[in-house]
This record gives sequence, structure tokens and C-alpha cells, in this order.
Amino acid sequence: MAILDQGPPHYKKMLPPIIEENYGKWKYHEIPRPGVLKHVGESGAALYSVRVGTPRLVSIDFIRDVCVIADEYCDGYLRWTTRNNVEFLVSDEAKLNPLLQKLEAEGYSVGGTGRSVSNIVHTQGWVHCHTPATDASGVVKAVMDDLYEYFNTMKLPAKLKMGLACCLNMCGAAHCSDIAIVGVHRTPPRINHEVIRKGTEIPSLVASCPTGAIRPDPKNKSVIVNEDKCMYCGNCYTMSPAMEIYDPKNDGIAILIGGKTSNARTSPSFSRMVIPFLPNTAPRWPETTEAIRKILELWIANANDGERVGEWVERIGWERFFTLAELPFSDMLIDDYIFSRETFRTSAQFKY
Amino acid sequence: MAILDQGPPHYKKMLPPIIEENYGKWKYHEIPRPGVLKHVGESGAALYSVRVGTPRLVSIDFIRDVCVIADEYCDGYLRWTTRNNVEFLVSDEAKLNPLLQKLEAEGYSVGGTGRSVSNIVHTQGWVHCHTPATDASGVVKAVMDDLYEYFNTMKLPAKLKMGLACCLNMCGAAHCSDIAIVGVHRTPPRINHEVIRKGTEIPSLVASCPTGAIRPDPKNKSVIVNEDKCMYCGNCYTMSPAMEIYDPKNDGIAILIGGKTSNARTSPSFSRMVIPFLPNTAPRWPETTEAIRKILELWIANANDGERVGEWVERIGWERFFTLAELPFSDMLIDDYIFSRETFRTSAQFKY
Amino acid sequence: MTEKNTPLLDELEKGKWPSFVTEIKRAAVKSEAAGELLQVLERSYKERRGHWKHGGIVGVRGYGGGVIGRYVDEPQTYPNVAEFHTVRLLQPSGWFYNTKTLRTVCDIWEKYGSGLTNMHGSTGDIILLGCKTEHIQPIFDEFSEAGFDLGGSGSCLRTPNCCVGPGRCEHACYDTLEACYNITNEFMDELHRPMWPYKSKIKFSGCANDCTSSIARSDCSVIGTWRDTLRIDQEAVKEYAAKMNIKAAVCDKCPTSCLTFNAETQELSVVGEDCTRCMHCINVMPKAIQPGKEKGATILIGGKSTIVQSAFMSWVIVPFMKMEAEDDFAEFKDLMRRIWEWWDEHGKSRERIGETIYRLGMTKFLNGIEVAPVPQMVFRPRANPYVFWNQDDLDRSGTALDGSKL
Amino acid sequence: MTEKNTPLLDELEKGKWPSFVTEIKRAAVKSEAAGELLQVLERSYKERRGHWKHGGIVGVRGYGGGVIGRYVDEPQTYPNVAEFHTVRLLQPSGWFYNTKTLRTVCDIWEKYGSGLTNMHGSTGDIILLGCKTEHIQPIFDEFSEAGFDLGGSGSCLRTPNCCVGPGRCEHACYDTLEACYNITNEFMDELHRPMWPYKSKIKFSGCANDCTSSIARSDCSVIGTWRDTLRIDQEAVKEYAAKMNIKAAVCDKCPTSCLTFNAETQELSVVGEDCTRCMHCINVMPKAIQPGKEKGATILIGGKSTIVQSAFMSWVIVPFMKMEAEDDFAEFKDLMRRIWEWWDEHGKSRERIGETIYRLGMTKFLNGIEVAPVPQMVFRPRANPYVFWNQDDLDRSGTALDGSKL
Ligand code: SRM
Ligand code: SRM
Ligand code: SRM
Ligand code: SRM
Ligand code: SF4
Ligand code: SF4
Ligand code: SF4
Ligand code: SF4
Ligand code: SF4
Ligand code: SF4
Ligand code: SF4
Ligand code: SF4
Repeated sequence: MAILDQGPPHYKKMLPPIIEENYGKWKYHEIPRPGVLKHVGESGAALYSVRVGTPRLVSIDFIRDVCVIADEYCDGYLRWTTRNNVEFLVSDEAKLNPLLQKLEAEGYSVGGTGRSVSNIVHTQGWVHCHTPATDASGVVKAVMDDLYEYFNTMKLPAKLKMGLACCLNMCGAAHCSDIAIVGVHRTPPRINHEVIRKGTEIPSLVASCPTGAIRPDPKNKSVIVNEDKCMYCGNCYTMSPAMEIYDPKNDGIAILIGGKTSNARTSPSFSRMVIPFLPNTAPRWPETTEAIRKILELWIANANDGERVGEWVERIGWERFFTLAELPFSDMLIDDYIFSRETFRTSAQFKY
Repeated sequence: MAILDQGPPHYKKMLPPIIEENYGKWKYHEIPRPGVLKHVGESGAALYSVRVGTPRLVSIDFIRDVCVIADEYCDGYLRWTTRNNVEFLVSDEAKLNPLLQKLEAEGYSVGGTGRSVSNIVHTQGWVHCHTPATDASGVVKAVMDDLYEYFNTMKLPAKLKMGLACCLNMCGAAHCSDIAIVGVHRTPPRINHEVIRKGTEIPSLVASCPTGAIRPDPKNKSVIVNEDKCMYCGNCYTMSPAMEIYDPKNDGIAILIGGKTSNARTSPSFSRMVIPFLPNTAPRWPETTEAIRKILELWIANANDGERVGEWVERIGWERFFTLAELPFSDMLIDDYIFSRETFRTSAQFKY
Repeated sequence: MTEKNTPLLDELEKGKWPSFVTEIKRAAVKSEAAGELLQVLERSYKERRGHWKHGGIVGVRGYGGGVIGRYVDEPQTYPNVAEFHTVRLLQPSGWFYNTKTLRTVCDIWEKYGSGLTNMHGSTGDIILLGCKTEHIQPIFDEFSEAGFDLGGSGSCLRTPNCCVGPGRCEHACYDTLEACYNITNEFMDELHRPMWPYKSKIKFSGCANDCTSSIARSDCSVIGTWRDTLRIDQEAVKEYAAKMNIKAAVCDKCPTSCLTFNAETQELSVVGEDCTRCMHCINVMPKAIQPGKEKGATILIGGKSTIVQSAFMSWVIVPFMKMEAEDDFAEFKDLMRRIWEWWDEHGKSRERIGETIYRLGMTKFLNGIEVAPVPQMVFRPRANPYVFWNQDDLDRSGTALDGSKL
Repeated sequence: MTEKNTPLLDELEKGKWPSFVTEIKRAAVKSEAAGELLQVLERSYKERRGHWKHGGIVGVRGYGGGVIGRYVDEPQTYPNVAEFHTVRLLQPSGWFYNTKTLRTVCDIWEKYGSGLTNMHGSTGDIILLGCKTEHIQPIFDEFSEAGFDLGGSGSCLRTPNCCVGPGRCEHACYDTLEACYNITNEFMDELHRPMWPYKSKIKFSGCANDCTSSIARSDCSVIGTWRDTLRIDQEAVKEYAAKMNIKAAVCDKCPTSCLTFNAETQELSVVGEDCTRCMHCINVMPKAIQPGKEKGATILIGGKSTIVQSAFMSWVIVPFMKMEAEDDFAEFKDLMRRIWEWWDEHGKSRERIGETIYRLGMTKFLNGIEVAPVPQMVFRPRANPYVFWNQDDLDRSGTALDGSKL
């Protein structure tokens, strides 16, 4: 009989002695080299964390491999970060370089600290979900390969936090990322009336549509979609399998930029759409990697020291960003939903 | 037979020769003393405008009086400003001081230029409208009397633009003023079912309510007001006399601050509510004059040079403003309408 | 005229600011209506409520508006203000007058009305406050004779107004006085014959100081601006430098930090492409800085006050438009016709155009008026990915399974 | 296991970033399901569409969630992934592990599942990707035995997570690891037995850097902060001054301009009451500046992603709350119960709490949870005058006609 409600494993059992000893008494940190954090306690003790990129979707072999390394260099302690990187926790400074050599030899990717691109928060995509408009892991792999030089160095103007969501549910919480990659559908759902009749709760389905595009069709015991009102969010499909929305020819990726969640300097902000659509050119999404690289390089070339993507764009103005980025501006980028009004330029101040 | 559609009198006939000659060729201006503008043309010609406060609601005797003055000192030319002040247009510098002496002797109020309080944009109130929650001219008189020292001097940190609207229709366009005085009702309309039956278009009446508080009552051929949903905007009363909303015990004044319409430095901004209610203590509204003076003096004491009220409050933060102003903060000041979300503090940054 | 006590109102004759009570009393000397107004008002002050009823429909032949009907709630007690309507007269551009014109106004109004006016109404009209129904047509006839016309009321184009502009302001980027005059004349039918979902206002400001508050107070705000770079007179800069701290008062307050004062050379320089033409530096140093040479206006749409959907400020629809009397403001007029046509077709009753655009989306509006979207229209792009696609766009951007364009 | 070609996926084994394809292939060596997943995925890459169907309801005895049902759309072709469910396990606070624990996870998962995992899911769980319905209960039983428990799914409290906090960060203003552990344990019923209108998430960040992105990713964001003034070590300031431009990199970027570096004395001073605790200066100079002594957290409510009403960020509900293990986080727990109760009563189905508050108004929410309004909750007060009044307030503020209070 399983024990119910016993909760997560106790974190205290997972902490290396150096952490137990310096718990809550860390004094400062340094980043001696990309991928390595040095935290110094009030006691003077130093803990080195070595950050290693992972594809997040890993086999148990991978986990066992990192365990072997952790046993050898970290007394068996390691952790994962909020961005799915592994951190090897080295208490013995003497083991730091050997560990780094080992990681290099085995082909691990050390980086992601300070002013770098870290791992991309992402989702399931074609690997495991039913609503994706694009794949998750594949796009991430393609983008991270392309930006690798910015992962294992710290030469960016500031941190770059990316997120990917394979549909508008945004499980990758991309909505507040420096650069967000979002899978988008672009055609209305196809109604399977059979399936609806077999037991979809029609009122809930109708209520699920943000724009009121779905209305009941009592005669058919089904629903009707007003295609002019549909903006392909897929929420109806989440509610009911009868509303299939994938469309290989038209699904793809939108790019939003300029979000952040930290409160450092500026308040957190949403990402804003700058490219409404890029095609789903699996397996390596060249249009997407290229578009992102272009934005990133523009930021590198133009940002002030320490300026996140959104801080930079807000400083120069979005209208200037579009000029510099040579990205076409279209009505698709203008908000027309509930909070659109706050995006309208109610000012005579702007750049040409 | 009247001539239809002949349009306004032609402005060209109203321009003094100096303006005709320098039309569109003004070079700069100075404010030699409060209430006097000196505009210099490329030609070197100088036009002096002497600004005089008016109650806006004036008799034809007043107009004739100023005509006499204009004839004597301005070759018969004068104008009104967007804030209902008179401007005497003096082309002959020699006549400036005599004019000023004359105005002083006759008790006219010269001022309203530069860093001063100018006249208050306002409305009809009890003088001529059917929906007012307070009077207009009386409140303006009381406030301007109190702030007179700031009208005929230029010792404020920046311009102070006030507006008054006697009901939420906001004919005084107070919604973007440094300090806005707004007449507010606070109890739901009283339905006169007789009058409704006599010919109110019920669907329009129902549609007029911003919060959906009104629903048809077909049995009674009238309507029902859900009092919990009513926020006393009076729009239903504008639609139908059957929805009387004045209430002597509970009508009064709300104060909003920090709006502006110029694009100088910062973009235009809405005024924000800081006092939800002050009583209608006619004839001199002491609570209102006092509240405004307190805010104004706080601004004077704390603003940087050139900072409008809203610029100052935004710099220090609204939370700090409430502390400094010793004004109670209540849930009434928190937005709960369509665009409320943008007012919520989605940030961990704030002052205590 | 019955002499009555007005103890409460008398309080409002005290103090330094000119008193409207005094003005009503002056009018009351000649007008019984004005005298009764005083009594009605005294009662309002005592009872703290208004005593005016909803206006019925009153007006003149040939027009659908221009007069606001007003009736007191106790006509027996106050027979002289039983009918007390307002006549709105179109003001001359910039509220410039010669005394002759003003005296004409006074004379006609003395003949028929209360002798009370608002100089001016909040929308801009000359407001003649209080007359009887029977006098409306004669009043109009005489004013018409004298060269005046009625202003707007009802669901129509309301009386446009404008700032003093080139008449007396060095900042004016287009001729606001002429624009207001010319365009008001162009749209006489729209102004005098209400036929839209609701009212619509235009205000003309010569520069971004927006002295008519057009961005808040009108559905269409025409705000002067320029396309090239502001002009700096370095000699004049040096004069200012002698008496003020240019860096603190000007450069540090420039919203885009595009001004630099070189303390050594005493010269001021601007990064022209970064300037957002906010007017601040020009305001502070009018002798030294002036707008660029290529002048025109930004057109913004949607401003209105609180009721129903909230107050809206106008937003940019055309970043830069030439506003020239030479071509009769053709581009602007053409745009306005398209805008009103779209609104007339899509707006609900009592829905201002800003609300219609908000409800239907800016995209539909821009398509409807055939204006191409540009980033200047928004502070920032959308945060949600709720994009509508049409078949054309899909055809252009879709991809066949072999990776080729469709 | 059938060996099949995966030419498209093979492309994703190239490049420097670690490859998930390689990982699936490694799992496929031992797991037929993983092998078939590769084929399904290759097909998705070819056809550019997913092949998974909606999940049916699968689960374990005693819980209402924790497992996501997943079925392939062509079970005949891919029998080994016909059922391919996800098990969510509660991760240890801060994702700290010893290798023993990790090996236990691997061993149990090897026995029953595909051998594929996400370390970690986006909400924070250990994600075990792909197992059959019949194995769900045994998997849970064994994990339970080994000290693990299921995470959240459905309309319940989702698995909370937290930043590394005091475990390895000098900035932590409260014990995020303990808070996450303790509070997750407190709300086991809310987590395991879905009964709310929709999902609800909590994330714990030790300071305003918000390394869990709690403000965007959780309905309740607990962000560490302090009440007094940050502490400056002037000696350390001098060391920094030797190698960096403190004014440019720190003072000029302080959002409230409350830091001054005195170049002469080489000292840094702060106007404590103006500091909004944004963390910037501390981030740049961690050796010299640290948070104040009176530490706790700001509680923010309402964060969520795009669907339905738009993405919301959490907003301030409690500016400062002590978060102490000593009192068992009592105040926080009590608040959360009140919040959920209110939401449970007023929320519509599939409406996140932020949407419920937006729909009904913050006033109703604050009254409901008995929290007094403070200006810190808003960036700025309302711009519209649409205030609701209740009889109590009217009684307090109304005025009789003689001017006396009612
Ligand atoms: C390990 C991790 C927390 C954890 O519990 O896992 C972490 C750890 C640290 N963060 Fe973070 N942050 C981590 C995710 C985040 C996130 C969330 C995210 O990435 O999704 C954010 C908010 C992102 C955003 O704003 O959009 C975040 C915003 C920051 C910031 C603010 C940066 C800014 O200027 O906006 C700092 C301060 C700094 O770096 O100067 C910071 C600072 C730090 C410090 C320096 C704190 C310290 O003194 O130990 C740590 C090392 C940072 C580094 O990598 O250079 N951390 N940090 C997370 C590492 C993720 C990764 O693998 O890359
Ligand atoms: C006469 C008038 C225009 C008219 O056609 O009638 C006018 C005239 C001038 N305005 Fe104005 N403004 C006039 C109403 C406005 C308004 C509208 C209003 O008051 O409702 C505004 C926008 C208000 C707002 O932002 O809320 C306005 C915002 C400005 C500004 C921007 C101030 C700022 O820093 O925000 C300036 C620039 C300045 O003064 O430095 C300006 C500047 C000027 C200058 C200096 C322009 C010039 O060079 O001639 C004129 C003298 C200003 C003075 O009084 O010191 N004018 N000005 C209006 C006088 C009203 C009055 O009687 O007081
Ligand atoms: C006379 C005037 C106030 C004044 O004392 O100056 C005025 C008076 C009235 N306004 Fe106004 N409005 C006046 C300028 C405004 C302005 C200001 C402006 O134009 O710059 C506004 C705010 C700007 C705007 O248009 O949004 C304004 C927004 C309203 C509204 C709300 C419209 C809205 O969409 O929110 C109403 C309600 C309505 O139209 O039913 C309204 C309605 C009214 C009515 C007709 C009352 C009614 O519902 O029947 C008032 C007649 C009073 C009377 O009997 O004299 N009035 N009204 C102004 C017109 C004078 C003129 O023609 O020059
Ligand atoms: C597994 C995971 C993505 C991942 O690859 O990591 C995930 C996967 C799914 N999410 Fe999610 N969500 C996951 C984190 C998130 C997050 C991020 C977070 O928690 O920080 C979000 C955005 C934040 C938020 O909660 O708003 C998120 C927002 C959604 C939504 C939209 C909710 C909304 O209110 O807008 C849905 C739709 C729904 O619930 O019906 C959704 C629904 C789903 C479903 C259950 C699809 C569905 O409708 O049935 C996905 C199951 C995929 C599968 O079969 O594996 N998922 N989902 C994440 C959970 C792992 C874990 O437990 O650790
Ligand atoms: S973002 Fe959409 S498609 Fe991707 S895992 Fe979440 S629900 Fe599935
Ligand atoms: S995809 Fe979204 S907008 Fe379209 S019908 Fe479904 S729920 Fe409505
Ligand atoms: S603000 Fe209201 S009460 Fe005052 S004049 Fe306008 S409509 Fe009448
Ligand atoms: S006063 Fe306003 S909110 Fe109240 S019933 Fe009338 S229209 Fe509705
Ligand atoms: S808006 Fe500009 S041009 Fe017009 S009066 Fe004001 S400052 Fe002058
Ligand atoms: S007009 Fe405004 S933005 Fe342009 S340079 Fe002057 S202050 Fe700067
Ligand atoms: S949120 Fe703050 S306390 Fe937590 S890891 Fe990040 S910087 Fe450290
Ligand atoms: S924490 Fe932020 S607001 Fe406070 S002093 Fe440092 S930089 Fe300024």
C-alpha cells in the first residue's frame, strides 16, 4: 500500500555538508569563468557550482552518468536549475579543474552563467502533447546549437532568457522572456460533429472560446465556429478533441521579445510580438534560428552595458527597433484583444 | 431667411494688423511679468498679450466692458484662450503699462501665464444642466479665490492645469488635468416607472449602463436596477429622465490628480483618483478648497524644478504620495473597471 | 423683476477671483430670466441639487442641432426660465475678435436672451445661455444675417476648435486657424445635421504642447509636428547658457536623452533621429531652438471622456501629414471622410469612434480606412499571440510538406 | 525492437548542444516504447504535426491527479506507445539531489517506464515520460515506498517550486527551500485532490531577481524582500570602486535614483525610504551591498499565461510578510486558505484566480479575503470615477442639508 500525501523528498537530505554549514550564510558570489559560480560563505568557505546544459528530455542513462560524475567530484551532490541545467556542487576547490576537464572530455556543455544565453525553458511539443503547433525540443536544439557561442561565454550585454511554448497554453511560460518562441496555429478548428455528439459538454465548449466564436447548433446537437472571429488559440481543442486544430501547412512559430521577470532596475514585462509567423521547417527551423540570431546580434551591437533586450528596445522605442531590425510591421502585430488600449500610442511622441 | 451653413466668422477679420504682418513668423516669446506675454516676430515687431481671468459665465455687460478697454488699448482686438481667459492684444508697447494700470484700477485679475494656476476649465453645474452632482461655477470661484496668489504670480514648480466636471460626462474634460474636480453621485437612480412607460426606449436604456446593472422588467413595462452593480455614473439618466439620480445628501466631489495633455517631456496621462468624496458644502466648499490647497502645497514643497504634478507623483511613486499627503487609501481608489489590470502593481518594486 | 435674497450666492461675490454671481446679477438688471436664474440657483445652493429638466428637442429650420433645450422643473414658480435654452454659435478660429463683432453678439443676445453667455463653451462655441423657444429662430436669423452660424450638438461633428497657432505662437507647425476655419466649413453638413452613431470632435493644436488638449478632448486630434530635425541657433544657446543651467533644465529632461550641451564650446547638439519632438527643449529655449522646416501634423483618433468604456486618449493613426491650405487640406478631409464612413457603418448608437475601434480592433479599422499599419501607431506591439490571419496571408506564408512555399 | 530510419531526427544529433534525440535513442536501447516514440516523432517531423491524442483519465488510488494520460493516434502502428502516460513526481525543494535518490528514480523508472524523463517539468516536477496504464499504480507504489509522492495535475494546487535560496544564494530574504517543502506538505489535500475552478500555482523566489519567474508563472508569487534599509559595506565599496565605474553601472541605473557615490570619499550612500528593493545594486556589488536585516516576502497574486483573458503577471496583495519556519509560515498559510476559499466560491470553471479578480474587481477580492487595501497594491489609483459605495460609507460621509454630518 502506497503512503498517501507524504510530500516531496526532504531537501535537507540532499544538501552537501558545505551547504548545511553555510545555509543562509552566503556572503557573495563570483563567476570565475563561464559556467562556474563561486559562492563564498561568511565562514570563508567556498562552494563551486559548475553549470552544465542539458536537453531536459533525458534518459535515465544521462542521469546515471551525471551521478557518476557527482560521486567522483561532488561527494554525490548536485542540483538542477530553474532552467533545466545541471549544477555540480563542488566543495573541494581541488576538484574543480579536474571536474571541468572531465566534463570537457565527455562533451558536456559548461556555461549559462552571467551574461550568457542559458538553456531555453520549454515544453513537450510533438514528443508528448496533443495540441502543439510546433515541436519543442527540436526547435530548442536548433536554436541552442546556433547560439552556442553565447552559452559558453559571457559576452552579451546582459543575461538572455529564452522560452519556448509549443502552443498558446504557454507551458514554457514564454510570455515574459527576452526572446519567446511560440508555436501558433493559424486556421480555425475542424469540427468533428460525431465526437461532439458523443459527449462533449457543449456549454463549456462554447464558454471556452475567448472571442465568442463558437455557438451552439442545437439542430445538429453540435456547435458552429464563426471563422471570422476565431484567432486559433486552440482553447476549444483543449476542451474537446472534436475541435482538431493542427494544420501542417499553416502551423508555425511566432517570435516575441523584450519580456523579463526580474525586478532588477525595471519592473517585469511581457514579451511583445515582432514576427507573427515563421514556417515549421523541421528538422532545423533555419528561418527561426536566423531570425533569433539577427535580433540577438542587433541587441549586442546596440544595447548599453547591462541592458536586457526589453530595456534596450524600450529605450530606443519599438518603432526604432523595427527599423533597425528591418522587420516588416503589420496589423497582425497590433493588439486587438482586451488590453489593447494600453498598447496604442496615445502620445504625439515617437520616432520616424 | 437665414443663410445656412455659412460657417464661423472669418478669423482673418479678427486679427490686429501686427498679427497679419507677423502671421506664422513669430520668433520667440518672453513673459515680462505674470499675465503678460511678449511675442517677438522675425521682423522684430513685438506683440504684448495681457491675460485676464474671467468667470467664463459672463454677462454681455462684461463683454462690452472689455470691448471698451480693447478699443482704447488694443485698437479693438482681443481674444479668449482655451481656458476662458481674455487676452488683450497690445501692438503698441506704450499702451502696455497704461492698460495694466487700467485693469488694476478696474479690479481685473491679470495672471495665468507660465508657472501659475490658470483658470479652471469647467462646465454648467446647477446653472444650466440636468445631471450635475455639484455646481461648476461656484466651486471654481471658491477654489480660484483660495489659490489666487498662484494665479497672479509664477512661483509654482510648473504650470498647473485644473479642470472641473459637474458629472461623469466630464464636459470639463477634467480627465487629463493636473488637478481634476469631479462631481459624483453615490446612490443608484430612482426609477420613475410612469415616465418609462410613457415612452422610454427600454433597449437603449438597458444598453446605456456600463456595468449591465439595468435589465428589462417586461411585466411592468419598465426596468429593474441591480443596485449592487450600479456605480452611479448617471448614463441612464442622460438617456432617460425616468432615472433621476441627484441626491442632495450624498452627491459631492471627487479629486483626481496627475493628468496632463501636453507631450512635453512625458506623454499625456490621465488624472488618478486620490480623494473619492468631499461633501457638497455650498456655497464655498471649504473641504474641497482645503484639499486642493494641501495637495498643491505638497507639490510646491517637493517637486523638482519644472515638474508637473503627475511627473512629480510618478517620480516619487503614488504610494509615497499617499504617505506625504496623509490621505487615506481605500479600496475605492483601486480600479475595478475594464482597464483595471494595467493599474495593478505587477512588480515587487515599491516603497513602504 | 422681483428682488429676492440670495444669501448663499452672495458669498460667492467675495474673494478676488471674478464672480459669476456678480455677472448674473448684472444681467438680471435687464433680464427677468437672469433674475429668476439667480433664484433657481440660490435654491440649488440651499437644496444642493439642480433644478433643470432634460432638454426637449428645440432648434431652427434646416439644422438638426445647435440649440440645447432646457426647462426648469417648476415652471409655475419660475415662469421666466420655464424655457431657458442654450444657443451655440461657431466661434472664430482661435477665439480672435474685434470689438465690433463682439458688440454684435451682445446686441442680438440682449434683444432676445438672458444676456448671459459662456465665453466660451468647453467645446469652443460662443454659448448664449438662456432663451425662450419662440426666440430661437429669430435669434438664429439675426445672427445669420450678422455672419454667424450655429455650432454642433447631437450626434454630429461638434464645433472644432484650435489653438492660437500662427496667429501668435512661434511653435505652430501648421496653420491651425486656417485649418479649423477651412475644415469646419467643409463639414457643414456633418456639423449641422446629426446623423452619426454619436458625437465626434476635432481639435487642432499647432504643436505637441497641445494647448487645446486635443488628445484628451477630441475624437480626432490634429497635433503639429515636423519630419526633419529641430533647428538650433548656437548664438542664442550661448545667451541662454549665461543665465541658466542648460544641461539640468533641458538636456536631462529630454525624454530620449538626445540633446548634449558641450560646456566647453557652449554648443548644443541633437541626435535628430532620436528626437520625439516633445517640445520640451523648444519650450525652455524658444530663442535658440525651433521646430524643423518640414512641418505638418500627427493625426490621432479616439479621444473622449469617461462614459461609457472609460476615458480614452487619441492614438496615432497618421504619424505625419502635410497640412497645407494650398491643397485645401485635401488629404486630411479625405481621411476624415473615410474614418467617419467606417464609424457610421460599424459604430453602435452612442458609441464614440474610439470605443468602436477598441471593440472591433485596430486592424479592422485600419483596413476599413485603408491606412497601412506602422509601428508609430502603438507604444509597443501586442503581448498576446491572438493574431487573425486571412487567406491571402496564409497563401503567402504557408509551407507545403516538402518545404516549398504554397 | 524494430530498427527504423530517422533521417530527420538524426539531423538533430548534429551541433554542440546536447541532443534530446540522442537521449531518446539511448532510452530506446532498453525500451521499445522509447524506440517507437522515435518513430512517431520522425513521422511528426515529416508531417509537421503531432500524433498524440487527448488524455483520458488515468491515475492512482486516493488521488485525483498526478498522471497525464496520453495515447498515440494510431495504436495499431505504434502498440508500445498506445498508452504513453506521464507521471509527475514532487521534486525536492530547489532540485537538490544526492546521487542515491536520483538512482532510485532511475531504477524504478527503468523497471516500468520508457526510461525517458524531463528534469524537470516546467512547473517543477520530476517528469517521467511514457508508461502504460497498468503500470501507473505499481509505479506510484514503488516510488511511494522510496519516499516520493505525486505532483499536481488538474484543477488543484500544482507542484510548488522555489529558487535555490539560502542553499546557495547570498540574496535569499527567506528560506525558500523550507517554505516550499513545508507549504507543499501543508496543502497535500489541495494538491492531490483537484476540486477548484482551475489550477493554482505557487512559486517561491528568495528575492526580487525572481529566479523562478514566479511573477509570470504562478498564481501566487512569493518574492523575498526586506522592510528596513539595505546594508552597505564601505570598505568593499572602495574595492569595487578600484575596478569599476560605480556611478554608471550602479547609481545611474537605480530606478529610484536613491544611490549616490561620492567620488571623493569613495563612499556609497542610499536614501533608504526611496529604495524599492529592485536588487540591481546588490546584484552588481554583492560583496558591498546586502539586503536589510528585517527580511520577509511580498505576496503577489494572479500570474498566469495567455489563455483565456491574456497573460497576467501577479500583483501585490501583501507588501511585506514575515516568512518564518518558526511559526510554521502560519500567516501565509492562513492567507492562502482565504484566497482559495474566495476563488473557489466565486471563480468560474477554468478561470484562474487572476481572471476572477479581474472580472469581479480587486475590491470584492480584498473584502473577501479580509485584506486592507494599501497603495502598494497598485502602480497608480483608478483613472475612472466609477466607485462603488456601500451604505456604511455613505452614512459616514453623507451630509445633511444643514451641512451637518448625517
Ligand atoms: C540557478 C538559478 C536559480 C535556481 O534556483 O535554479 C539562478 C541563480 C542565480 N541567479 Fe538568477 N538564477 C536562475 C534563474 C533566474 C531567472 C528565471 C529564469 O531564468 O527563467 C531569472 C529571471 C529571468 C528574467 O528576468 O526574465 C533570474 C534572474 C536573475 C537576475 C536578474 C537579472 C537582470 O538583471 O534582470 C540576477 C542578478 C544578476 O545576475 O545580476 C540573478 C542572479 C543570480 C545569482 C547570481 C544569484 C546568486 O548570487 O547566487 C545566481 C547565479 C546567476 C547566474 O547564472 O549567473 N538572477 N535568474 C537559476 C539558473 C537558471 C539557469 O540555469 O540558467
Ligand atoms: C493661450 C493658450 C492657447 C490658446 O489658443 O488659447 C496657450 C498659449 C501658450 N502656451 Fe499653452 N496655451 C494654452 C493652453 C494650454 C493647454 C490646454 C489647457 O490649458 O487646457 C496646454 C496643455 C495642458 C496640459 O498639458 O495638461 C498647454 C500646454 C503648454 C505647454 C506644455 C507645458 C508642460 O510643460 O507640460 C507649453 C510650454 C511651456 O509653457 O513651457 C505651452 C506654451 C504656451 C505658450 C508659451 C506658447 C507660445 O510660445 O506662445 C503660450 C503662452 C503660455 C503661457 O500662458 O505661459 N503650453 N497650454 C492657452 C492658454 C490657456 C490659459 O488661458 O491659461
Ligand atoms: C456646454 C458644455 C459644458 C460647458 O459648460 O462648456 C456641455 C454641456 C453638456 N454636455 Fe458636454 N458639454 C460641453 C463640452 C463637453 C466636453 C469637452 C469638450 O468638448 O472639449 C466633453 C468631454 C469630451 C468628450 O467629448 O468626450 C463633453 C462630454 C459630454 C458627454 C459624454 C460624452 C462621452 O462620450 O463620454 C455627454 C453625454 C451625452 O452626450 O449624452 C455630454 C452632454 C452634455 C449635455 C448636453 C447634457 C446632456 O446630457 O443633455 C450638457 C448640456 C448642458 C446645458 O444644458 O448647457 N457632454 N461635453 C460644453 C459644450 C459647449 C460648447 O459647445 O462649446
Ligand atoms: C509538462 C508541462 C510542460 C513541460 O514540458 O514541462 C505541461 C504540459 C501540459 N500542460 Fe501546461 N505544462 C507544464 C507547465 C505549464 C506552465 C509553466 C509553469 O507551471 O511554470 C504553464 C504556464 C503558467 C500557467 O500556469 O499559466 C502551463 C500552462 C498550461 C495551460 C494554460 C493555463 C492557463 O490558465 O492559461 C494549459 C491548458 C489547460 O490547463 O487546460 C496547460 C495544459 C497542459 C497539458 C496538460 C495539455 C492539456 O491541455 O491537456 C500538457 C500535457 C503535456 C503532456 O502530455 O505531457 N498548461 N503549463 C509542464 C508541467 C510539468 C510539471 O508538472 O513540472
Ligand atoms: S505548450 Fe501547448 S502543446 Fe506545448 S506542452 Fe503545453 S499544452 Fe502541450
Ligand atoms: S481556436 Fe480559440 S478562437 Fe478559435 S474557436 Fe477555438 S477557442 Fe475560439
Ligand atoms: S459635466 Fe455633466 S452636469 Fe456638467 S454640464 Fe456636462 S453633462 Fe451637465
Ligand atoms: S447610474 Fe450608471 S451604473 Fe447605475 S444604473 Fe445608471 S447607467 Fe447603470
Ligand atoms: S499648441 Fe503649440 S502652436 Fe498651439 S498655441 Fe500651444 S504652443 Fe503654440
Ligand atoms: S523636442 Fe523633446 S525629444 Fe526632441 S530634443 Fe527637444 S527635449 Fe528632446
Ligand atoms: S531569487 Fe534571489 S534568492 Fe533566489 S536564487 Fe535568485 S537571486 Fe538568489
Ligand atoms: S535595490 Fe534597486 S532601488 Fe534599491 S538602492 Fe539598489 S538599485 Fe536602487
